[in-house]
Amino acid sequence: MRVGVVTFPGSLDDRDAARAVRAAGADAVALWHADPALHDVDAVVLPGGFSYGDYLRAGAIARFAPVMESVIGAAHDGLPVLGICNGFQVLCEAHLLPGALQRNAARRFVCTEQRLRIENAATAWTSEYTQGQEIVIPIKNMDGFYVAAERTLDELEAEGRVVARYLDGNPNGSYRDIAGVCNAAGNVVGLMPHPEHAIDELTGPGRDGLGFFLSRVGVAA
Amino acid sequence: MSDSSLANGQLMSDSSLANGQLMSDSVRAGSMDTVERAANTPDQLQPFAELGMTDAEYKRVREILGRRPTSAELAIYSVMWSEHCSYKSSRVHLKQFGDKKPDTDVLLVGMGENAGVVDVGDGWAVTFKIESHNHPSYVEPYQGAATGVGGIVRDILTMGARPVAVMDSLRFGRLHSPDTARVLPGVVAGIGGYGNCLGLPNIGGEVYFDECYTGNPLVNALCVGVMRTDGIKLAKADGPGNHVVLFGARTGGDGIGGASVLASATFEHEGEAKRPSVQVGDPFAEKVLIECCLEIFAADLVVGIQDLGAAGLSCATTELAAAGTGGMEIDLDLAPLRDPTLVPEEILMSESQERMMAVVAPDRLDRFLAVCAKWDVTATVIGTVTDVTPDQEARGGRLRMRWHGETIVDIPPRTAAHEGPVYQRPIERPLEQDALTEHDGSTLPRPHDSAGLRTTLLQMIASPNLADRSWITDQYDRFVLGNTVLAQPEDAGMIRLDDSTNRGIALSVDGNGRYTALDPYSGAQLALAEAFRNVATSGARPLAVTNCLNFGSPEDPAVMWQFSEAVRGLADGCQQLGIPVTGGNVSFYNQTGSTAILPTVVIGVLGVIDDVRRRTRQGFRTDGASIYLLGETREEFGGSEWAHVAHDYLGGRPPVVDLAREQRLAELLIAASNEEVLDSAHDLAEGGLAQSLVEACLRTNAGARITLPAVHDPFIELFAESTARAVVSVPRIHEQRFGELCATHDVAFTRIGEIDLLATTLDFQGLFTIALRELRDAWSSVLAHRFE
Amino acid sequence: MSRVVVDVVLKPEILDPQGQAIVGALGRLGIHGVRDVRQGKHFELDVDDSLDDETVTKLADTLLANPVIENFTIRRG
Amino acid sequence: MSRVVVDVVLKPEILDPQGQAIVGALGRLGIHGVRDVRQGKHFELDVDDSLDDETVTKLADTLLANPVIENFTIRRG
Ligand SMILES: Nc1ncnc2c1ncn2[C@@H]1O[C@H](COP(=O)(O)OP(=O)(O)O)[C@@H](O)[C@H]1O
Ligand SMILES: [Mg+2]
Repeated sequence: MRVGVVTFPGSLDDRDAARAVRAAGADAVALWHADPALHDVDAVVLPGGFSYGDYLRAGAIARFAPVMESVIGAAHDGLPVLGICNGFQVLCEAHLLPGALQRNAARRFVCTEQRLRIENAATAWTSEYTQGQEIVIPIKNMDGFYVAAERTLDELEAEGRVVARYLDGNPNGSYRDIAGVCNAAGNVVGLMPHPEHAIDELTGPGRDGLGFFLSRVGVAA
Repeated sequence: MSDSSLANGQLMSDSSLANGQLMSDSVRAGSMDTVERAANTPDQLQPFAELGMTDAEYKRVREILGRRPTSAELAIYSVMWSEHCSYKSSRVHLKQFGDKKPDTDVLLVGMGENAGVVDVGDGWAVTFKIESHNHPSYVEPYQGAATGVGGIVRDILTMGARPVAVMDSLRFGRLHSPDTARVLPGVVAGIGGYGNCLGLPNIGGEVYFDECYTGNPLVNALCVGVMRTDGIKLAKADGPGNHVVLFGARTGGDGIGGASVLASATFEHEGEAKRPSVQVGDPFAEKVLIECCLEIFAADLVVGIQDLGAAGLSCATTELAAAGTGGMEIDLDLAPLRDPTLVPEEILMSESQERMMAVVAPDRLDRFLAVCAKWDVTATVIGTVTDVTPDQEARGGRLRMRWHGETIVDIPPRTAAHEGPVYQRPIERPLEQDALTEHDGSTLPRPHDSAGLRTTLLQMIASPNLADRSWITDQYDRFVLGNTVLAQPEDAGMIRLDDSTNRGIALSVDGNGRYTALDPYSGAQLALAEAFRNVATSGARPLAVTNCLNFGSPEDPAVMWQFSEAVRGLADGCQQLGIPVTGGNVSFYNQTGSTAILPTVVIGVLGVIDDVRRRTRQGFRTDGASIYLLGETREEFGGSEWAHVAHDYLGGRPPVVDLAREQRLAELLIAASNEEVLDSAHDLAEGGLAQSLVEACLRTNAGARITLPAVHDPFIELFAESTARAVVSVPRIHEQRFGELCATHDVAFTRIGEIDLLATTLDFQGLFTIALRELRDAWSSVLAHRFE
Repeated sequence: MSRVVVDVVLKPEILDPQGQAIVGALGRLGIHGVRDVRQGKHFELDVDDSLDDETVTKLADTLLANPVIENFTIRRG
Repeated sequence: MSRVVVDVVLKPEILDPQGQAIVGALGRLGIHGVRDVRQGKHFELDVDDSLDDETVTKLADTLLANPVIENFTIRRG
């Protein structure tokens, strides 16, 4: 199992995402923003960070990177893609996922350990979890306020495309406490919190995040 | 939106453009001050005083050059000989750090380079440094603090290291003053905005509130970086024929207040050109600059490298040349500009952020430029390293700069970089000092019954200096890079260096301006002792020290007395503890009118731990574990938080420093971590035992039953600030071994209670009980209420 | 060379916490009479005269604004 | 009720990383002919007709813009 991790200029959690991929037993393959080649990966992670500084809108410029053309095409063909934080923002900007991520309601960066409920354990990235499972993983973002038109939100709910929801307080104001969503096929998942920072007791709140990466490895096995 | 409003807006934005229109190049070039012209016009008046130079300093420049300086040369000398760059008032004192340097083989690079480098074992080297950005953070809190982080990160990068974490030490006026409401949120957002965007975890710091910082906040930022011991880079321009490359952001007119004096004096400005008073940071540019530099280092493509900080190009060129062959030629026309109207003086003094200068051998240049291109970093060869004759060597080397084909700078760079003025400023212990220390506040009313103690405890934990910091620290990313083992609110921050060996480092920054005001000598040692203790509490062995000395005006003999005493105290303390000072920063002129801030010595201590998995954490975790107080408590309330909170009083003597005890306590904490006999450990500092117990409970939401020692009355036991103390919890099975360790290390230990994970209270038996929820409500909402 | 100004505002149905925060602060400042504030972005572009409207619109629509949540207006000077 | 628009832009001499990032992206988007971009803020205020210019200016100067680094323009609609 080869999982690509994209580095844009300004990506920050790319090394950590690669470490999590390896911790799950897969090979991490570095993908470079300017190189459209996907190097035969079986899945792609768009990591956290501030691509291009995120000055305009988070993810707005990264969306146009050469590698994204390939990612977008492959995602439409079913390639599993996980966007974490900035990656989620990029996926929304690229219209692979509905809605958008805005400045946090409190207008401050927020970094905390966040409780979540997995609302859909059937996506390409959540199959290791059980439906309704509660997990704690870090969240850290400036623009994590998930917004979409009411109609879109209703659709997402009806189709079970809300992948994870915040519990014990909403850290960024997201509509309907949404922490993550997926596309209709379930292969593209965007998640605001950072599962790659919860893969051991030493450097994170625990191992609750590993499931996202194991979900891919499980499929291959 | 209506059309009429559009037209209006159009008009106005156009006029604001006109604002920025500057005078044309040709006007300026026509009156360019060349070396030739300077030689022919010895009597031309120069605005050296406006640039902060004294008559004597100006005269010395003329002697060195054997003529008057050109205005570009004057620009260089004025910034290089400024207090900030030359340390002219502090140098004679700072020398002690070298003179009293303890015997140690951990120092790979000592003071004087951009940052000191410490050997932490397994082939790893660590570099760390703290630096102030106080005044800019007052003028524009967000950008001031942000560029403070940016600057210190570049210092660390320059050593060849990958920056791996930042910390911030902050001081503001009273929590409820309007000034604090303006400054604090911006400073915190700026530190977070820049550090988060660089992907550097923030692993600790401190925040204090005191009247004296109103109008003069302190923003001290620390960065730590890691490299292999063979990867250290130095700021020197060696190898005649090598290229001098400027890379990173373009040069704009940032931070050149001084230069405009020069420009207008020399060039008969029509209107004062608009130059920014505030530097704006671009963390994205710095992030790519970091990655670009690390790739350059990995491929071994530079001979020497220097960041551009204060004094920008003036500093980078003179220092690189001074440390190298001594010879350099620069063509200033080649420097990429953001603002094409800049004149040479301005280019030389510009403090534009996110720039670096490298010395690159000709056969590596293409690869160097290719790496820069990969990261979209602008890189330009602007000069060459040259050879010097023995004669030039004797005079301090030869740095020449050209502009529009004319020579505008021809100076011996060492005279600017290394041979600045040195002052022995007058020192005088102020008379008021006696009055300040005389009354220790022992007559201040104290709570004398249980209800009073309970109320005092709640009041203390909800006071600005002791309340929960998470409203601030939650704005900082502590997880990024995936190696943060400990971060706020733990006693020290801890970073794993290597996933395969689990070797790591720990850091703490501490300082207490009140203690230092009461006694600068021991105040500095108290700061050192606290940082040292915090590092040891985490289980790491303290290795080295960095410091940031924030004081009033060096021209005030009373301030100079505080300064000299503090430096002496710190140097003596480091000698006794056996940990060398590797570098630091002095910030003078922190005052509003003639009132100086409390002398604020901020100390950073770096420690090493061979296996981060055995780190000791702050919170109570194991049910039934015994809680011990280590060390001895005395009736010490001089400069205490209690006197401040309850009576707004400052007076008396600070707690007694006993570095031998600190050392024994540290050895005990390290040994106990090594043998993994501790459940938790938390040092005692401001607020005393009460504060540490509350924090240890709230960290993990664990209850505890405490029986206070009966040596003193409960008030003293709870709130005294005696040093060399810590609270630890020890699982029952390890108690015997723990006792042996205490005996071996000769540290007093008193069992004061046990953890009760099911209890929802902190119970001081026979005195009072407080629900954890009540503690949390009091402690955790203070900053959030103020700033939301 | 000419000036193009693009203003980007959130669609009315999208919550604007920044605008709300300003409304909240007004009371504290003692300023009354402001009913609502919406915060958007303002771009000033210096463009070659030859840059056509279509390109400017594409630029605004794909890069400067996110049409999922934002509207924009263009003014040429 | 009337509409007041306040545009806040960085002073021309102040570095604008946001605008620079956009300029950098344009090439990749295949859009040429944009020389420079400056990014600012755009506020739309709904105010009582009675709100005078002085108050609006105070509001812009203290709350909407940071006069240390920004200029602003006010338009009443
Ligand atoms: N400005 C800050 N930035 C980051 N961490 C901070 C800051 N201020 C305080 N902290 C963290 O909050 C905790 C409590 O601070 P403090 O009471 O000063 O600790 P101590 O007394 O142990 O030095 C520590 O972990 C410290 O590192
Ligand atoms: Mg402290």
